[in-house]
Amino acid sequence: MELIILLGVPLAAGLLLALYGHKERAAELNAVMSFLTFVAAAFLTARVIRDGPMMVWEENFFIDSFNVFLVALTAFVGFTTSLFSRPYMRNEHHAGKLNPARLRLYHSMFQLFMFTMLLALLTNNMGILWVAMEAATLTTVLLVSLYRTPASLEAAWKYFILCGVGIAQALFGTILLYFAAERVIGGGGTSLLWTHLNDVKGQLEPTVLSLAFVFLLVGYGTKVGLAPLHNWLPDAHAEGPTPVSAVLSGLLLNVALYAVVRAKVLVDGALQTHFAGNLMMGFGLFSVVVGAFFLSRQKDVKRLFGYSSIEHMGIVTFAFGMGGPIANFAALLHMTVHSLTKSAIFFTVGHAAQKTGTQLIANIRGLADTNPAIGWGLMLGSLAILGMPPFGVFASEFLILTTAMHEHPWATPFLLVSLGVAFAAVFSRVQEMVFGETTAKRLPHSPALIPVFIHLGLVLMLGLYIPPYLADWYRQAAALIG
Amino acid sequence: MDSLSAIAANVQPLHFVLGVMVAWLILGGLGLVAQHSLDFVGHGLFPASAVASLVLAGAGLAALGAPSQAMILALGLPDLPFHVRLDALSAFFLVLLGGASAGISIYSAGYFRQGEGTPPGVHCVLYQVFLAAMAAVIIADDAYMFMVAWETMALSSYFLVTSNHKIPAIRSAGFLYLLLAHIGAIGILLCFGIMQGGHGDYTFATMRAAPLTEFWASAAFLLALFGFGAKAGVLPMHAWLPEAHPAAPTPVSALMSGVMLKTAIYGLLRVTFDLLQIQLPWWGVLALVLGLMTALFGVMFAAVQTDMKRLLAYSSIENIGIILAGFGLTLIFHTYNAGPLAALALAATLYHCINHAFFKSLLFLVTGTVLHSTNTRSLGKLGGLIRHMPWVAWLGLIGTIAIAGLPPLNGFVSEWLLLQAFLATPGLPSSYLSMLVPVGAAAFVLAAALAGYVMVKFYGVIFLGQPREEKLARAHDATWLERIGLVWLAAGCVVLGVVPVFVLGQLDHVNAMLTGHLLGQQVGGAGWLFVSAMAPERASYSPLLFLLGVLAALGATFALVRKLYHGRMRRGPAWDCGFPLQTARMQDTAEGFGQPIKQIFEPVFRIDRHMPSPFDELPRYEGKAEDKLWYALYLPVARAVEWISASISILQSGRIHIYLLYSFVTLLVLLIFVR
Amino acid sequence: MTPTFAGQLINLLAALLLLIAFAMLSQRRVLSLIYLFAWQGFVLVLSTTLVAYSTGQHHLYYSAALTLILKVFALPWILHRLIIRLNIKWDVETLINIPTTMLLGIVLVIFAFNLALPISQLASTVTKNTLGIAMACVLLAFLMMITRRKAVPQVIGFLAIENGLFFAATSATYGMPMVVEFGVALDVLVGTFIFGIFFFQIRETFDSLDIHHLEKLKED
Amino acid sequence: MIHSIFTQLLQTLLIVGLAPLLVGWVNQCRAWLQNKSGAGVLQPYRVLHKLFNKDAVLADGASPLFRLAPYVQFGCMALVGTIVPVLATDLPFAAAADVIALVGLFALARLFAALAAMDVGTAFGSMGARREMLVACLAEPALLMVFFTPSLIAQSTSLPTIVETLAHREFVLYPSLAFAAIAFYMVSLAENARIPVDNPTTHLELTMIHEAMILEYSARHLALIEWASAIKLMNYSVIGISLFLPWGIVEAEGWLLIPVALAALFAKLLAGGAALALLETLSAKMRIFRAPEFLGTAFLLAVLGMLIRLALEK
Repeated sequence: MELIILLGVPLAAGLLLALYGHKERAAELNAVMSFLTFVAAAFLTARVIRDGPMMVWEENFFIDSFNVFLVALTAFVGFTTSLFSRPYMRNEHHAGKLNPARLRLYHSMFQLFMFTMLLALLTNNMGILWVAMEAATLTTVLLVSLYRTPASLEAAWKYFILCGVGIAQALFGTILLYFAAERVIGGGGTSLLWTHLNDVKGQLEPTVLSLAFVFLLVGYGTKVGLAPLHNWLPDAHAEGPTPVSAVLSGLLLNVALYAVVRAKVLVDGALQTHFAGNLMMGFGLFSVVVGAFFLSRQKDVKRLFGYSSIEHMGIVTFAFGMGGPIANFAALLHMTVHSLTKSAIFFTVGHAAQKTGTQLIANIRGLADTNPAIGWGLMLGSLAILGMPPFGVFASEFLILTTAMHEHPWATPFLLVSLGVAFAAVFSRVQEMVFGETTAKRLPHSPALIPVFIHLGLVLMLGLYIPPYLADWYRQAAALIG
Repeated sequence: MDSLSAIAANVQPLHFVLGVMVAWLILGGLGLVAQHSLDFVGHGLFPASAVASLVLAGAGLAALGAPSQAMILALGLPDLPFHVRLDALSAFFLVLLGGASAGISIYSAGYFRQGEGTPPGVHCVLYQVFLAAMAAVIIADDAYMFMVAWETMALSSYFLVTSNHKIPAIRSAGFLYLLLAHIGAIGILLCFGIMQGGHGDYTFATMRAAPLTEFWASAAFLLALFGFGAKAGVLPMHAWLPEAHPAAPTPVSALMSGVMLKTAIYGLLRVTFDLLQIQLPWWGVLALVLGLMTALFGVMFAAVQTDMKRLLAYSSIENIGIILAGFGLTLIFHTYNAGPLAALALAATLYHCINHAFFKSLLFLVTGTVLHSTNTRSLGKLGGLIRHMPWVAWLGLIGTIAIAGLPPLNGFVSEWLLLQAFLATPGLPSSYLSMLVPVGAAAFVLAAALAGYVMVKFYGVIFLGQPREEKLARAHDATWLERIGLVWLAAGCVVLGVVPVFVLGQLDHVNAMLTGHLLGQQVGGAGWLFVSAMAPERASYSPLLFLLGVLAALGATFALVRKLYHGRMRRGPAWDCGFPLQTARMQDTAEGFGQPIKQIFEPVFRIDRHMPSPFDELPRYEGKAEDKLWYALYLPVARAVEWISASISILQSGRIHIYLLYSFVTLLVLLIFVR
Repeated sequence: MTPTFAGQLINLLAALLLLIAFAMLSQRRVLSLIYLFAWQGFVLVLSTTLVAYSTGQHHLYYSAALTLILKVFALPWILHRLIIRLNIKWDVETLINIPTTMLLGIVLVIFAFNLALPISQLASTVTKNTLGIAMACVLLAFLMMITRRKAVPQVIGFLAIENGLFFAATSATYGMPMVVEFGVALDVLVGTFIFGIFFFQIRETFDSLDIHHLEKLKED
Repeated sequence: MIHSIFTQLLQTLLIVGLAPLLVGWVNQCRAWLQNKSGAGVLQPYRVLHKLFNKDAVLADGASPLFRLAPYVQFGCMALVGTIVPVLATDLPFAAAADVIALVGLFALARLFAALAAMDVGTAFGSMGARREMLVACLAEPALLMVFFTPSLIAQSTSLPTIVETLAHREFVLYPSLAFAAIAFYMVSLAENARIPVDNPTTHLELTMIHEAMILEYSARHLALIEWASAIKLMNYSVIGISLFLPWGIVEAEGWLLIPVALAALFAKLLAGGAALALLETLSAKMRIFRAPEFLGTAFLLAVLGMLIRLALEK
């Protein structure tokens, strides 16, 4: 039941807004719809917490503790983002950057994007998962190119081509998976169902699975933004509207990584080696290093945080690669707090950019003076994302680093250097943006910063106190991933 | 204080400690509520916080003797709630924190003015969080809580440092500070990562139990030395210290220099002696050498400073170096199973910690008052203030004598004990050490002597002589609240200096815990009046008799002179060898004081001189002494990062074909890798 | 065992597919590139129906039909219209000259075959050896995307990859589950539309479809 | 007990009282060596008396610290006089301070002298203070290193113990002590503002060190300072004696031996004073920036002595 609402609402909203997205109250409608989705997700979550994993519609949908928390997260961030985007897009409209048609496109695509995200998370079918990911790419491509400026066109084009090709490789991986599966399960619809694959993963053909995993990793890894497949990410984050950057960083990357992890579970089961883990650790570590060093050259604030997303996805991938209860727990926690924090940062950055009329770091100064809320939101958010306690990001990085030190000490020097460089790069810029003499101006529509502080509040809580049910939830998921 | 400790003894001191922390946080919250009412914040919250500090010190005193108590809080990670534990070591540092912060808080009550950077309420909340975080660091009993408290401490102090963020210099100072603090914290984190059991249990209890090979133990120690050294300002991670201390509001500088640096020492002791099961001699040698280098470096740079707060900051580096040297000595003795000597060295180390907490805070607060009444930190614009601000001047004199390590005040006691420990090293089995360590003693003594030079410069240029500017005549003395704080700290210096036997008696609990040996009779052997190293006939020193002796001799002379002769006296212009026209500008300046040191220890500095040419209209000589390490270490690292990121940015060439090629090549490589 | 007649036919078609892939790689004119793409689709349809017939997998008929509509008529038609509307006269420019590209292609084919060999040993289907060819097609199309400088050929390369994948799906595994097939088809269709939109936007923004206009966003 | 208290008082009075005499003796010897008749050994007493009788003139700017300083210096020096074993080793007060504390005591006096010199704020005063502190902060480590050698021998830093070890255990030749002795001699020259580091009788302000500090003082304050420096010289002499030629100092209860000890003390002091005068006559004052090298040499010698002690005399 919840499932119908959960998937139906965004789809319906997408179609509805495709017609009325330019109307005066469209933004509110958008927010309301997102809220409904969030409520449905909450109920679903409650149900799963109450009576464990569930299958729906002849096993086509499978909800376990792993994806349900991502569903809740996605719905939640989607909701807060819709809240944020209401005044933001109005300001953009006011500034003449958007005409009604674009606004319509934006609203409907936003909802469809949410739909694809949720579908990708909820489906039990690796094929549908692929379809949903591809659809997500298509919707976001339109969102990224929303402004139709040369830069945004270029960003969207690169995004489209790179992710399209990547996703195609993922399809090949899926085909190989099916190829291996049907020899065990037999053809027909059921042999791409993850649950079935999971049951028989022991018997799946190792060589095929390892090949399949390579394709899946390269494919979905492109969307996760793992170096050296990351090139689309900073452009797309910098050139799209800020709410889109927020959901890209906060949700899309998570979902793509979710797909990779689902595949890893099967491959580990089939190979009985640490092959997949090693690959992910390698990619993760490389992404951390690359992301960190790119950070220290940024002039555009949204680009800056785009690269920071690459770095953090690298950390999460590395953690999943290490495996084991603690590392997986930490990785899931990091996914959560990263998407919360990063979206909050993008909210503040968006308003800061609007207020100063530029995305260039050099021209954004003294936010703490004119708009303390934005300034301190940005400051605290950045400190949180840099792994400063008592925020949740620190909790996960604490677990990841200590575990790494204990199990893969060779990796820690890279992590130490990268985290140091990242800190220097980001904080030196944020400090200058928040402090000092100001350059900001007034805006017609006052910014919506409640989401920012809700997110940061949650992140703060996760740093000091993780509610028991959430913890169990993480533990089950971690155990599930193995 | 005794009555307090008596009360605290009945209930669990740990409860008091937690209560004080909560109280601090509440006070901070109140400050946030009434942000701009200076009166409420100043005369309400800060004194209350000072009282809380006293309670904390009392609880610490009570807990020193008592057996250790532990608790588990309902916060933290699911599998890892916050563990807190109060044993002798933590108790000692709590006493240090409480004692010093009491004076600083009451001083701050009178210090913070309207319209200086952030509003007083915000100051208040950050200040109280800073205090609470330091207390949390000291009582934390698991790695997670320790790290959270540690970084919170760094963060709150960072915001305090940058409270006047309109000034770019202050911003960059704060950035450098937080950066080094964060990198150091990661080092500590990795150290804990080595020591943890590997199954998600980060309590110190399991770390104590975890057996480590020599290699991993050494790795953990080195990481700890790096991490905690970065916080304490040990060479070569000292660069932030002389920048951040002057930038911060004065009470904050006092708190950072007096107390926060000691939390790093606490962590080092905790990890090395408590958490690690084995210790190796070379660790001690390393710490000793580093410490002595740091001490000499600090004092030499202090000698050439012209900004009074920078001077004190460098002197803090020197004292940290001395403390680290004592730590290394302790480690050496401990690893050679010279228990009693280890206890002696450790006692000296801890003693110097608490001494430094008191006299350095005192001196920083003195500079604070001077700063407020003259609006200048530059020694070149001060002078003769003893006439306009006698309270500050005379209390400052006490601090000066104490930090110069002169009897009968506290600075001398710890240095005396440390020297005794140095003298005992020839007993060591390793012939190299037994010969080299006494030479180290020479370096230590040189540092101490130079400290005397520095302090004469500091005190003389600020308070003595003729005022170098007109406006100094309008300088006003400290407010009554500030006076209370100064008097408290000065009294601390005197008491710590005069009754060392009692202090050492308290320190013995820590000795017993860390080295397993008591000083006991070694120091108290000759009765409460005499403190003695190892044995009374070996060496003994009685500050009280000493003080009485000086006073008696002084009084007797005075009386006799007055009795036998007369007390007639008249005033006249200064003679100065009949030199006719003398202005205040003819006095020796701070640069003048620095010059001989620059000349003698030339190789240490990186001096860029600006020589006047014979044809200059306004010929001026300028010689700036800079930190070689900054150019030899920090800038190269920065350049390296710059270079790497520049060369890595080829990855993002903007050409889609290249991007596709990456993806293609990655795929092929992986496929080959799979085959 | 020697494959059945149908199997041999399918292998023949597979070879044809590979040939077309090479042809596309070497093709200089954009229009004929589109025709080749249509032909590739057509061969795909043939092979699919053949597989469906020889193995009695009925849902493969649907996907064959789908392919026929989509890849033989719809997409080429759309692309053709685009070319006309944007009146693109130019020939395809490559980054690396054609012979080198061909050599690389051959290397890729060998690599793909070797890669597919152990897998095709496992395959129980009549068409087991085609997996290598499918993989080769994918890689060749990929290579084409890398080497072409204009937007349209890149898109065609992208669609060619899709073809290779589809061939792999049908030949190696008798087709994916129907729902997946539909999903994939839908995505391809939408994707092509979006590509179309993009062509116009890029065209009107940079009045050219040359990709080197799209190299502004980078680290300097 | 009575004995110890008696000796304590006796030696204190002796040192405080005879200090000017020693200075007088040194000056007299120097005069003789320079073929002058000299003012007689009692001249310092006359000077002191005259100064005490004068009216004090205080510079306008002078703060209370300025007036306090002379008493502190005098007090410290007198206190040192009660600690060093001169006649007998059982001094009740000696336990209050060991050699390290002695150095501290000297430093305390010096600190006040320097601060007082800066107090009036004249060019020469602050210059003198700076130079004094410079010399001191280089001399102090050397002095402590000197003290360490006998301390290592006696396994103790308290002077009575050292004296007992050196004078009343079986007689041993310590080459390390020779180094220490030379170093000590150089240091005490520097500390007491004698040639070649400083010239107590100079009248050129620019070359002054100690004299420059006390230019502003007059009358009883000046007298106290002069006296204090005299006691300082005395103290250094007796410390040197008790460290390097301790023979004759009484160990325990021995009324009869006190006169012997007295005689020995006088003999040593006369000889030492004469030697000092001779050296001052023969050598010339060096430039201020040669002083660091001079003291560095002393420091080196002291460390060498200690190393020799550690290496050879095990």
